[in-house]
Amino acid sequence: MKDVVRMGGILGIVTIIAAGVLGAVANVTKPRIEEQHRLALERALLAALPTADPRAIVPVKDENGNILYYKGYADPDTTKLVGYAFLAIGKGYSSDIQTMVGVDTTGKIIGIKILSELETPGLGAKIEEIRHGEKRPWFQAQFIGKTKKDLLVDKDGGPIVSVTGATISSRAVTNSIRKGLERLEKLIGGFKQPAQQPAA
Amino acid sequence: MGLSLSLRKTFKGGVHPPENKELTEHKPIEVLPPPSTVVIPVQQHIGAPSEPVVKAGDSVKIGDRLTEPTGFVSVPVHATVSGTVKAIEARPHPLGTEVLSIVIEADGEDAWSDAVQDDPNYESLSADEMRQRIRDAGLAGMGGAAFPTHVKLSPPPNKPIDTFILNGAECEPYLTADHRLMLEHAEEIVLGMKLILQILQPKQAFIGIEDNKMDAVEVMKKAVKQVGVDAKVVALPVKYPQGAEKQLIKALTGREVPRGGLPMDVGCLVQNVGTARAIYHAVAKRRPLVERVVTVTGRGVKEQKNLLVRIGTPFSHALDYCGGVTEDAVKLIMGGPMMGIAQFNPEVPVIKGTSGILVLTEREARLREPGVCIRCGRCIEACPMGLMPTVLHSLVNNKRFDEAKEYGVLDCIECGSCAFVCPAKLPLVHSMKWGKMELGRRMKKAG
Amino acid sequence: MEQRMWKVSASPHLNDKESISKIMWLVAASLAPAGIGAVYFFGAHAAWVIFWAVVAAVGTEAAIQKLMGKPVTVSDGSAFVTGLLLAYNMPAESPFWLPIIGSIFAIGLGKQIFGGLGYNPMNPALLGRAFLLASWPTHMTIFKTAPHGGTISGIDVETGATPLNLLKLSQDVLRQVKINPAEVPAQKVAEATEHISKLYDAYGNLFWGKVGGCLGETSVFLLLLGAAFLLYKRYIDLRIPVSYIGTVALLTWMFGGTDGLFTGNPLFHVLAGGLILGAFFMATDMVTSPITPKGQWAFGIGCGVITVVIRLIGGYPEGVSYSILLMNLTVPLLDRWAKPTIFGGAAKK
Amino acid sequence: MSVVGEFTKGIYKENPVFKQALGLCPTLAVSNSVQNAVGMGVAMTFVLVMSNIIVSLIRGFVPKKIRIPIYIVVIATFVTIVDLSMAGFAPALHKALGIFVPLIVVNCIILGRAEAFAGRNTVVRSLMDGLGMGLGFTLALLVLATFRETLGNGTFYGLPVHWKGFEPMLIMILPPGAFLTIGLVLGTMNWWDRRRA
Repeated sequence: MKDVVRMGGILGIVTIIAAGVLGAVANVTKPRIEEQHRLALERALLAALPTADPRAIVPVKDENGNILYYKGYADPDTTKLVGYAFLAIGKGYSSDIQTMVGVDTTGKIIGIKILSELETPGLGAKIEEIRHGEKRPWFQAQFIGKTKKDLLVDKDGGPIVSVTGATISSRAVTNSIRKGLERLEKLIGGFKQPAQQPAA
Repeated sequence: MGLSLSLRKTFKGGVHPPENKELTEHKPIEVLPPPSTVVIPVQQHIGAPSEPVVKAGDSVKIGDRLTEPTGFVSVPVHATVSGTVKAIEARPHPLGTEVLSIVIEADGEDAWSDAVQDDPNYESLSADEMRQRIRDAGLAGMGGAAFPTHVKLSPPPNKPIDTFILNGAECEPYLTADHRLMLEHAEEIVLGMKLILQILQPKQAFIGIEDNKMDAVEVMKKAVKQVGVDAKVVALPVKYPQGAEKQLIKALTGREVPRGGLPMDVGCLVQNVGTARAIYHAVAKRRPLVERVVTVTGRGVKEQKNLLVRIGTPFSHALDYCGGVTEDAVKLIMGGPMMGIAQFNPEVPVIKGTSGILVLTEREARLREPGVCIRCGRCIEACPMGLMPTVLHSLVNNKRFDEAKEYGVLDCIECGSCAFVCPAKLPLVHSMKWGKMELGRRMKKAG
Repeated sequence: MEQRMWKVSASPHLNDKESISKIMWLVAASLAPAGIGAVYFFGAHAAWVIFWAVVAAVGTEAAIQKLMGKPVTVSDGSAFVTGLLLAYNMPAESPFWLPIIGSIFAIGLGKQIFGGLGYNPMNPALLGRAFLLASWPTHMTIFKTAPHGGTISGIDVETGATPLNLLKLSQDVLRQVKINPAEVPAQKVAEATEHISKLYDAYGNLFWGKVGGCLGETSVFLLLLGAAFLLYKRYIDLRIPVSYIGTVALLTWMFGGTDGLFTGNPLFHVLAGGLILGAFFMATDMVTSPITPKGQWAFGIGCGVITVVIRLIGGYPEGVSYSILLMNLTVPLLDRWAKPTIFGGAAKK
Repeated sequence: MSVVGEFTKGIYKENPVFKQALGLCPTLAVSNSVQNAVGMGVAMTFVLVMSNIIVSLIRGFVPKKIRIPIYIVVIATFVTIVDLSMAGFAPALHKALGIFVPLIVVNCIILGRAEAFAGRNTVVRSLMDGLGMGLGFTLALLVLATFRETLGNGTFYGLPVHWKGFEPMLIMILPPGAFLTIGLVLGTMNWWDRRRA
């Protein structure tokens, strides 16, 4: 019995020390980690809304505080709305693929950035492949300028060229973006008609 | 033909080696003049060796008893020429190693012992008296296994024999000794069979002959009618090993001898045609087993013949009589090509179980280096015992004897079908023999 | 009698004329019609793929055996057959290095590393194919060459797909319509329906070989010609092919349709893809299939089940190679399970 | 064995991956690129050295019966430190290594060295052992990753190293490629050792 108490005590002491150390480390790294997350999000938002002022991208939240989408303005005073950004999540082959997508006020995609994916290297992961000599991932670049009706992969009869051997990943990205766009459209009550075709 | 063949009773597995019987099947049995010296091993049967009762210098006549059996499962040997006992010493034996043998120098008179006399009243002898005469004649199965005949004819009372089978299948390729014997001595064979039936009193009797010997089937049918024996002559499809006891019983009666059992476990008893004739000689003429028909054949012999040979005659003597061997002869075998035993020394003597002397040329023997198993499964299809030879082969060669036993290595009848069909030319039978030997040794050790 | 060295060996002293090399070369010969057909259908490029695969297979075997100080046994024909089968499992327009690397892998890591002929647990040619498929999926799954003599109304090559691939895509569309009609454009549905009906009418193309696909798998007729020869020579028997093809037919009939049970097209599934090639020439590979008759039945059924699962549920349109490879691994177990009954039944106590 | 010997043994003679066949799971998982290999190697070495030191320090008063839980607590502490620091200071690497950083906890190399070495040796020796083993692990990862990344992706440390027309051998950066590579490397090493012996 005495033995058990002694051993328990030692174990307790070791655990307490470990907990203390970890607490200290967490204290130091927590702001850094949050900063990293924030930076990643910011980078994604900037990529999604390239025409917006970095300081003027504001989240739109629902009553529970969940972010629904972002509004991007061209000036720090948030008067000139250039577009919206939203996070699209699609079920890929081996992970949830999170994509930050930006559209202009007419619903045309103006920027896209995949935030996280854990697809098969060499196959599904090619949705982030940057071809030699290019700056942006070729798969994602296809989406620029597309509207809702174009968001179908080639296998489903659409214009988006899927990654060879990775239809599932390609489809996941494409469909999640289309659905996100539809949701956004509902939330904001419809996009503006494109300028070239004035409303009837 | 195809339909009738498939409807006929047979056993599972088996192979169709080239028969090569045409070399000798039309050659009548010739009497081989006795050699100047015969070598008679004291053990030519399965069981305890017999003990010499003569000594060097004794003079003997044909049929004089040379040894006394040392137990129930043991038979004596007899002089096969008249002459003088020159030596009693170890001599090469066709089953390998050296065995104590009685060497007799022939005096050329070829005189028979006085004890060899016809007995006109032999049919009234009791079963026991017949068995005694059979034993005194030194009879051991002449099909090859050489099990003492009187033992086989004494089934225990709890294992009644209801079926007797006379084995004239002669499924070994090349060999025609039994075939010729049936053609030329059908009556004596059937008379011998009659005696066996008298001893055993079975309910039914068959004579099984492969249908490549239809002439023998006819002759035997006639002889059966003439002698007045209640036996059915059955022509069996040609398939090796049709003549193996268990396969023959299966083909004729549909019964399967249980694993590790004997034919008497299913009420059957099988005897070779040569043995039947020798039984007739032993009982009716009190004539011991001193000679037998041997097929001297193979393309390595200049003239293939069927010979009546005295026991103890060196192989070389018989071969010389057949014109010697050819230049390209590479293999000398006692018995048939499937189960026979390769000989190193042509001076070994003919023994009671010698059904053939086979000399193969290089082309016939097709000697090839063994390759590796490609798991083609042909051996499994060929095995008449339902074993997996290639599995046993690797188990034995990895010394996993207990597993080999589980996989049935002890059930192997060493018929050679597996090794015959093996495209890799693996020495499968050799492995089986090794496995059986090793397991036997272990069992002995364990007591 | 003169002194002579008699050769002594264990019985039997006769043996069959069959030998490993005879078997292997005749298997190669039985594959010849399909090879000639491939050259006819796909042109000279197919001949080059076959040539490079065979040369690399034989060369690798010889080189490894030489390096390991073992006797060189390429003349037994087994490496030749491996090269041939690998080539038959590749698109006709493969670049020359693809069959070479595939053969090197097949022989080196599929066969010699295990000890050479007789010791490889899996079919080396299929292992080579699996390796290539994992390494260069684009090269292994894109079929650009239209077979000489026509295709299934042009649709299979126009889209660069094999009939099975096309079927899978079209059926995917039809299934998706059922789940979520709004997501699929009507024109797409019409196209899928048309493709399926065209495919199901194309038995003639599938049988004679006028379809896209791996170079050796397209002509059922030519493959059966070779298979008939092997059956006649008794180098293969019907247990594995019958149970394999039968299982595929049954399961695709039951589950292969989009309108519920028993609406599939079993004949299409049997004729399309590599099933005939696989069932007669690769699943029957002696070294890697069971040796026991009962085991062979089970092996064929297992191959069939896995093939259908891959074709209907899995990510690939075709499942023959993987099903055979997977079943290869079960062979020791199957053989242990399927021990034949020993003559005389249970051991006497 | 000399103190230096304690260090060098981990590099080849007692290489944790190739000779002791420990920690194969992370080895197979993260050796698909050189960058991952270096990151994992550094993280592992840090945890190994620190846990070896601590285990060696406290070996005097740790009761035998509860040594394993205590080792685990020690190891887990350092792994969490690494995980948090990496997330804070090297987010890209943290993302790439994914689940394998937290899984260092159950990496048998660390527990194995704590149990087999640090628990019965002095602090200095344990430190050297941890360094050697960590270096050995890193080297093993590097060897595998070099093969896999160059063949499977045509790059080395993310930089393209291939001729024109080279088509990467995808299988090499997929899990089967890891098994193939480690098998071939092990085979070559055994062959080499046998030849020298």
